[in-house]
Amino acid sequence: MSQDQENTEQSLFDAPPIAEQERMIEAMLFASATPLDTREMAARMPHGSDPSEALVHLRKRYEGRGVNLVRVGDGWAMRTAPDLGYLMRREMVETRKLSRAAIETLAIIAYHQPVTRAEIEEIRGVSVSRGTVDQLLEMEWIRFGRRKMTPGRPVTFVVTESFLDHFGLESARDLPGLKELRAAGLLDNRPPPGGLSLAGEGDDDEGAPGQNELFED
Amino acid sequence: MSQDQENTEQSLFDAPPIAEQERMIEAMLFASATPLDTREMAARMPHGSDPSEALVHLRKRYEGRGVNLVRVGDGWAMRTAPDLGYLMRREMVETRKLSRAAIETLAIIAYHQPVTRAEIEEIRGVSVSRGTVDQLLEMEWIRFGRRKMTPGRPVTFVVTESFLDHFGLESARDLPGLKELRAAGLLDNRPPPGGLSLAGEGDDDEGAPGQNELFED
Amino acid sequence: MAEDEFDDGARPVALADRLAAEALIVDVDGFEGPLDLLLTLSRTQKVDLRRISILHLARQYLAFVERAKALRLELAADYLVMAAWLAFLKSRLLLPPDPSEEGPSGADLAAHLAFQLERLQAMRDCAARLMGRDRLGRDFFARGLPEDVTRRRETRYTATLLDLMQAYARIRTRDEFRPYVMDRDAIFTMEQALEHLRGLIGFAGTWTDIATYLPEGFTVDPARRRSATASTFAAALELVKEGRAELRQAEIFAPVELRRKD
Repeated sequence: MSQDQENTEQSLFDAPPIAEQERMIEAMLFASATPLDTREMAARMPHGSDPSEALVHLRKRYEGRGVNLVRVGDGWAMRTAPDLGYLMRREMVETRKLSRAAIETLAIIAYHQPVTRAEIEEIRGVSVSRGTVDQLLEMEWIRFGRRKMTPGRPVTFVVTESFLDHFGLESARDLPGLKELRAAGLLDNRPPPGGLSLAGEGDDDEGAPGQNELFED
Repeated sequence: MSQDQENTEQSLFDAPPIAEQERMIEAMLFASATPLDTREMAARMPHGSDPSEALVHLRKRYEGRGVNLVRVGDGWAMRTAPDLGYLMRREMVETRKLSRAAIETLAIIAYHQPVTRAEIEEIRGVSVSRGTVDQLLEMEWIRFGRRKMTPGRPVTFVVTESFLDHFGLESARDLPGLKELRAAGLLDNRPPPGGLSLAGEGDDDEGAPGQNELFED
Repeated sequence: MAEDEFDDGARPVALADRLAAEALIVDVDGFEGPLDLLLTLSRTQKVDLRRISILHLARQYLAFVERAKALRLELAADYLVMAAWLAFLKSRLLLPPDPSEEGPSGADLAAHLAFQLERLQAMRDCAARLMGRDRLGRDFFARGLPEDVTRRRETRYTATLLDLMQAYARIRTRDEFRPYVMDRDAIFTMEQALEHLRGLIGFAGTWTDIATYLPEGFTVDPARRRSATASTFAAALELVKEGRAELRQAEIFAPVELRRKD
């Protein structure tokens, strides 16, 4: 404020001291919704003011602060320091159960990997939407395996390490077979048809062509 | 900054150094158009941060600058220095012109809060129109306070944080002339002698704990 | 507003009072009730409100009401109530106090009225001071470009091993048990087919194989496909019967084709 003193001794029409000009541009830049260029600032300041010089001081003053003076196009604006952006965000993590389509697709991939999309559809009896596969890929629970050596060389899907992590499995081979699932009461408790043996039950895994290829890559 | 030194020597999970906390609250307060209280700030800052301490430093830093850190009720806000208002003509917002009745009602609520409608009418000597109260409520300058413990349990009105913000008041205690008015007994709830009342409604407050409640919230 | 009119009526001069009263009558709508009027009248006394003569004020007010009556002006009831009360107060103030009389003395009542006037004036002064303060958006400003706190919603999907195994079991056992339960999963009923076709027929401008109308989920499994084919065919016949569609088949075993009938 000693600068003020000096100034008042000069003519009334002199430009305000630079410290005062700095205050002015600080207030204007703070209150403005858009960046201001030096011409606009000068037009609003007392005659003889030099916003460019004041800007140099102000920029220095805000160096390393929580808010910085930045150049935006031809203008200047105050902006939150980039490293503090996280304070302006409130993250909300929401856990949601995986959809039935997704969990079924995932289960088929886990039990039959490597498996093509056509095979998944064949097993589920319905087509598999792109979104379902994308979701599982994005969650990094499945990934692309090697292409099948069949006509069209379709891509295959396999489960990932993070899938095993999430489900607490050492390997996909540890997944219980149908027989075990039934023994554990995990199957729908529809009674098996009297006398009729459950064709193919439990064999699924053994005989499946996929099983040998499991984790080959 | 010696405090920083101390801090970094402690565990990684300690609060950030105070200088860093100051940057954080600076960024948050700059980014917000409305006042933030310390609880809101702390919730967004790393665990263990103490916005109150950082606020003391920040307030000092902005003393005499073009933008100041001001206290608004329980909150804090950055506001341009009042002497620079002329530079911001472009940002000026046209406030709706308030009627004389609205202005007086507002003043009575501010100085007598918490105050019932009957008390306002007693002071003004006329009934308070619904529109006047609605307008003040809509502008968010007043809100309902708690009910009075008098017969009928009438609702009371109090002024809001936006009221304080708008008029640049730290708290309702800083209302101009409040102390003098109180000393002169003009904020007393003085029942008319012999229960006679001009407005006829002044009896509501008789025996009310009224003035003791002043500014309790 | 009426203040100027009182400037020359220095002391209680009856004439000046009457002139003032007339001026006030013209403005009666401009007053916010009797208390406001009393406050305005009190300004003629040019003294501190604390030393105001309530007796004189009562006289002024009553003169005002008399003038209003003489001019046949309608005065709101509260003005008349105040007039009656002030007349009562005036008599109390003028007569020597009667010790046997109950209730507050004239002096007490006058003091309270003076208090009310002073309090109202104080509130008006406060209102003026308040409105004269530096104000947000006029004298000082908030951040012009506030950055709102953005709420980013992140969804994390979960499933348990049990979910996974049950899902697999569900798929693998679905076909096995079908013959033994009243499971209508594989049946696409005529009603369903009709509803399905009605929803699609609007788009069938050209001849289209009815096989392409089979619903999703009924095209792979042979049993389901069979059911859906039959019901879709029957539904197509129904639409033809309703006159909404046409059917054709080029030769035996050729695709049956359906088209919207306009």
